[in-house]
Amino acid sequence: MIELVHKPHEGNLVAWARNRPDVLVLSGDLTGSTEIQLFKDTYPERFFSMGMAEQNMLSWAGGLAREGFVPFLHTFAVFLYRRPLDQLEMSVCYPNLTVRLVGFLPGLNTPGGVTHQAINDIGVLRAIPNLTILEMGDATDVETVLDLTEEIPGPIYVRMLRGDVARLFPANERIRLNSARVVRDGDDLSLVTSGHCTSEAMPATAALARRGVAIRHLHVSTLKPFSDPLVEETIAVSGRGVITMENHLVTGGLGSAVAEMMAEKRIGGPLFRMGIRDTYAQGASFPYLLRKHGIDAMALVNKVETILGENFRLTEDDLRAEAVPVYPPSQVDERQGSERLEAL
Amino acid sequence: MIELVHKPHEGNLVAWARNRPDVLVLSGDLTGSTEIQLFKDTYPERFFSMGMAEQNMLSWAGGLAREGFVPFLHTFAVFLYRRPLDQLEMSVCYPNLTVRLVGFLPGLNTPGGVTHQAINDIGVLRAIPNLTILEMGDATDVETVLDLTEEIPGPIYVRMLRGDVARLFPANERIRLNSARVVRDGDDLSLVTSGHCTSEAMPATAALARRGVAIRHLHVSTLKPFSDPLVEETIAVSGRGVITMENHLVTGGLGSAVAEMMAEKRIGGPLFRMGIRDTYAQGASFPYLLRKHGIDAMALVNKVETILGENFRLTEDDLRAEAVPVYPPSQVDERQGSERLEAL
Amino acid sequence: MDTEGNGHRAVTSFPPGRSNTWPDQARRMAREIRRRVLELTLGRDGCYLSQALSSAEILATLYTRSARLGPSLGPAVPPAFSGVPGQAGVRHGQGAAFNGPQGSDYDRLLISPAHYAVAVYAALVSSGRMAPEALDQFNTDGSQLEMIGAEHSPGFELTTGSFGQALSQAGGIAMANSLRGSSGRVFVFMSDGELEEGQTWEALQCLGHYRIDSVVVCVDVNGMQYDGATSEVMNIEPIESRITGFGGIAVSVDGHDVTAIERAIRQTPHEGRPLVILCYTDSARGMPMLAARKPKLHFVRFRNDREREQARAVAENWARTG
Amino acid sequence: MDTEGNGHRAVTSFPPGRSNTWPDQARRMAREIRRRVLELTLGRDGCYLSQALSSAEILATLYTRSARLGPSLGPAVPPAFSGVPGQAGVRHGQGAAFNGPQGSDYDRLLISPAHYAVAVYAALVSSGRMAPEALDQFNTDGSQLEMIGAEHSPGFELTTGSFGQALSQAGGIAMANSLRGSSGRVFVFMSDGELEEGQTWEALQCLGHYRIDSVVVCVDVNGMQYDGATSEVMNIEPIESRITGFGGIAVSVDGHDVTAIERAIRQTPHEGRPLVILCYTDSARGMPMLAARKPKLHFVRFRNDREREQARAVAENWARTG
Ligand SMILES: Cc1ncc(C[n+]2csc(CCOP(=O)(O)OP(=O)(O)O)c2C)c(N)n1
Ligand SMILES: Cc1ncc(C[n+]2csc(CCOP(=O)(O)OP(=O)(O)O)c2C)c(N)n1
Ligand SMILES: [Mg+2]
Ligand SMILES: [Mg+2]
Repeated sequence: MIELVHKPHEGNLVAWARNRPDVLVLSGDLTGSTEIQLFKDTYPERFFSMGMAEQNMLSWAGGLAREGFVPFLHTFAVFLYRRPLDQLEMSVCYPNLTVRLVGFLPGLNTPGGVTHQAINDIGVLRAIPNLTILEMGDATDVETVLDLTEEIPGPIYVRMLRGDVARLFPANERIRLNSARVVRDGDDLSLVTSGHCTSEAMPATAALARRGVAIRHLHVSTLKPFSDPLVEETIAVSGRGVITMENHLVTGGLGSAVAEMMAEKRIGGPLFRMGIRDTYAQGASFPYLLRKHGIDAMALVNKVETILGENFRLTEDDLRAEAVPVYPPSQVDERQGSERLEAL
Repeated sequence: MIELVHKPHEGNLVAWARNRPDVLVLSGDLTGSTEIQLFKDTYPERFFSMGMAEQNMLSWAGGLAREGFVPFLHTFAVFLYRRPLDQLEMSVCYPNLTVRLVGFLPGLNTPGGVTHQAINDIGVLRAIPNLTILEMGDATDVETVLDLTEEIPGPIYVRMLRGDVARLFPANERIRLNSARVVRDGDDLSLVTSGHCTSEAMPATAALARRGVAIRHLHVSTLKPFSDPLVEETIAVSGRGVITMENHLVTGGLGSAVAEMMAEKRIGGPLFRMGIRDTYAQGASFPYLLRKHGIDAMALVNKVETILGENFRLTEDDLRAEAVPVYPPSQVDERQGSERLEAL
Repeated sequence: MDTEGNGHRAVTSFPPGRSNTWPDQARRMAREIRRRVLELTLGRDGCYLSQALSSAEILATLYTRSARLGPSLGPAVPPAFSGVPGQAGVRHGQGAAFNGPQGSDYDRLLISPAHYAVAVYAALVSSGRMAPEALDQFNTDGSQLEMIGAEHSPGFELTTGSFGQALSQAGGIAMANSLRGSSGRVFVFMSDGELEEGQTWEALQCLGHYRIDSVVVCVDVNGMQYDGATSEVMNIEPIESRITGFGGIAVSVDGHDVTAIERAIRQTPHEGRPLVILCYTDSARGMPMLAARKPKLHFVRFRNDREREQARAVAENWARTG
Repeated sequence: MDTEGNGHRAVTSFPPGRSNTWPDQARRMAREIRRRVLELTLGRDGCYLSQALSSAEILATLYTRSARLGPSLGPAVPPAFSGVPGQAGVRHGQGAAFNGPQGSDYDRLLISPAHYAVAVYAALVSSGRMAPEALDQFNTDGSQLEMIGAEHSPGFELTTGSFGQALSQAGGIAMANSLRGSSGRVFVFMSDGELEEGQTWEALQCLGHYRIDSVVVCVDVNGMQYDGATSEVMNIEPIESRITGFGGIAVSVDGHDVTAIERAIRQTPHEGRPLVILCYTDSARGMPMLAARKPKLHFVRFRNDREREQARAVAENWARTG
């Protein structure tokens, strides 16, 4: 039974910032939706409301960072890289300032529709020099990422998770820069996942293992830099191929990063990229969209079947039986069903 | 002796728009620097000054396009994708509108320094659904691209050249969507170049040919979509490897597109990506920056030498002797030396 | 200008025998908007209710009287989402069909703050442009009635969930109208939080520069945004002088007074300038039980059975007096 | 506030025996700025000359009197460009060294429109912060004296060639100052074209919201931008009421009158609000031969020998009266 951690970022940020007086939080008028209300209540003098004016927020943060403060910007991911890209590049990334961008609602994981879906953030941001890109996949990632930021003087983008977050990895095995985690070993295929797709993939690989398919599965949390020897090695010994799976377009993100490594090192392959296939999406519940865009557990099973030319006759029930019981079943609808509204 | 065409876009646009009354031009306060003064003078009623307010310009263009007009936005490339990325995505690309973005000063080709260098435009824009990305490499590309746009109902980004532009390809062999041009044939190595790098590579491949190195060289002008069978075939028969060379970061642009194709198709390789290596640049003359960042003719020679483990003892003079004499020697300094100021 | 208002309105949803002066119709419509959104708030355990409470009269005035809109061209019950623009056969702006045909005889109505969608859907129902049962689709998987509306959503024409982009697009549409010699006006409904976005001012500046007076903006100045009161989160006052400085004509009205809104739109001279009606509103209007929660009313969920009962009583009362 | 001005100024470049009242110094500095940029315009066959002509007194007033700047910490002749921030040992904002040390006793001077760089470099020379021969590097490969200044360029601290971003950054710096209890002011030099960018208004709105009065903006209102007159390209007037509406205090002055600029900065009450000095200027000031080309003066190249001779005569005259 896997632990479910309630709002790991919220409390962690407050505890971590306690003895770090230079840490400031800037809010883009989404305080309640980005888990910084507690920070605001605890350190009101270090919390700054920037309203709905993201260009100004980004450049302003650059000014604060030039003076030695460490601003943590909290808003939805789309409002950190789309609205203020020029400011992010020229006021923050070019000068290589210690600014932390905490972006919520990764990929299709939002009730908000196309304007709120950060489906190309990694692609856009991997093309920006000086920026480090981290993506959270579980509660341990979230709880330990703030410590990791201290190793990185330049700007960092954190693709953040909120609400109840499953713990997939031991609480004491902290996230490390440019270091993937081994989720499962095997030599038939290699699988590299990031963010939510890691938990999506776990029941699929488990069910496939029962059918005799041994998959080496890595969870990647650093999208830039992307030079982890473990990833390279995993790709190199990839058996029948390498699958990448991400809550993002197939272009520009994890899949492209792996492709670059494969092509330059001439290792492994062929590559099968799972993700959103170069399209915008509608607004709907996360599970619905994951299924529609082919990045849920069953889609992974189908992909493996196609690659291997087999049919394992796995059903949704088989997958559910394997599923790390992240959510108490009774709560599944409550949490993810589109019937239950959440404020954004 | 290769023809040098003076401002091919300027006159072409005016001629092409004559019988297309729906074609409008929007200027981001850089009329003189983006070759639309003649359009303004010729069709004042179809020219709109949008001042220095790029966000508004992008969304405004979306409104015009919804009503059936075909706005051609002219400004520097950075001001089409960095300042107004959210507007480009939500007001133009999501609705798949017939808006044409004509972006000047590609890559390092600007006297303007880091804020004017569009070194990551292709990387950012390849992650945007519905958008077609074209890059101009010579005068024929420039002269025929407007016709090509008519085949594409959705939004198009054109990485444009200005001023005196060399004609590398016959004037009657027009640019085609998703179709590379064969510049040279050979089976020792494959080389794929785009934009200015094509003319940069030509003397290098010619000089190397004299040393017995046969390079298959493609000029690519469509960066998205990227599924040209000719490119695939060229990669597949790549001898000792595939080199990509672009006036852009190595991440996200041509090099990444080729990597994705290689990894997914498991063809060719290894891949050697020449381009700006994940860094911002200073302001200086184009030749100086090309040399500094290793994307000029000599850098290509050096790369080939490294791949083949040979030293061909080629000098700058050897390359100059091969050089398509694009610029009358006397004018070289005039045109590109940083001593001669140009307005931006 | 057609000062007699909209001859094409479908008002058949109003019981016969009731007063059919337009202000009465509009007030009934406002009540129905509130009721339907309140019912959804109860049924779905949370909704953008306060936005309906603050904007009901603005939307009702626009739909009933001020905007010349023809009869809906959309189906009474919208079909499932069919794809994003660019996919086979899918065109941009399909939600506009519910606002009727486009052309020189008609105005346009563009919704900017996309989280007001539920209020817009309710307005479509209460103006007979959509069947009441369509609201059952609201925010369900595969429906076009998304929680944050986009251009396929009924009553929408633009994709404006990233705020502050509609006014510029309206400018492009208005400019196109004038290039084509079309006389229709372009109404833009905005929220006050959107006034914080720099793009809003770029747009107004450009409308003023081109002397475009066919754009009429109605702002729901409910004085709040996600985090609380705009005055606390990021002050936007004095809005009137900001707008005047940027080339618009601003009029402040009681945003719950349909005749005041209508009059401001119809009577304010604004030749050569865009007209901006600042509708000052109360985000708990009609539901005093919510007043204590102001200005934190961005998303309303009732907290306990007592609240839910109270709310249900309000809805029933509105239904009776509807 | 130190109403006596800047005790740290290096004015040694001015010949002894001349009047040393600050206005006279400032006027001499303005003349020298014009002359040096004119000489570069002749030497390089083109330059951002009109910007020097319009802004000379503004920069001279800031450097001579209004901004408390310590002696330059930069070398008289800047070394070659050493790398972009993030590369080994390269830090952000290195060009600020030429404006002296930072800290509570000092003000900051931030340049926003980066194409004014040549005027800034000339101001550094004429205030003894940089050697005259440093200008030979201007816009040569490998030099920090880039045509469009960036944060490594002498006198610069921010990378602002994409316009409209400096004021927000100044806000962050000023907020940091106040968090640290530092009393230094933050001067921001802007161009009028930058007033068209939405971000400028987001920044002012935020400064007003946080009642930050340590930011003082001087705008060179030369009435023109790249394409021509702002009134034609994209109108920005009435600037004063735009600024007031967004929470600033605006004062309009003759931008060629050093005492008027200085007085406006020193005497205008602006408690709790950023102060914006609108310096109305003439982009051909001092060179009537250019007046006929207004408002198309964004980049000046002399057209023929006659013009070049005339210009040379102007430069020589300025050198004599320097
Ligand atoms: C550009 C942008 N930034 C942030 C958001 C997130 N957001 C959604 S609603 C909202 C509050 C906006 O204010 P307003 O529309 O006045 O809210 P209300 O009156 O409904 O509370 C914000 C910040 C957004 N949709 N778009
Ligand atoms: C965001 C942005 N858009 C466009 C440009 C290109 N540009 C450079 S100078 C200029 C004119 C700006 O007006 P202003 O600074 O007042 O010009 P001047 O008075 O010097 O003519 C423009 C549009 C830019 N540098 N930044
Ligand atoms: Mg509001
Ligand atoms: Mg100007």
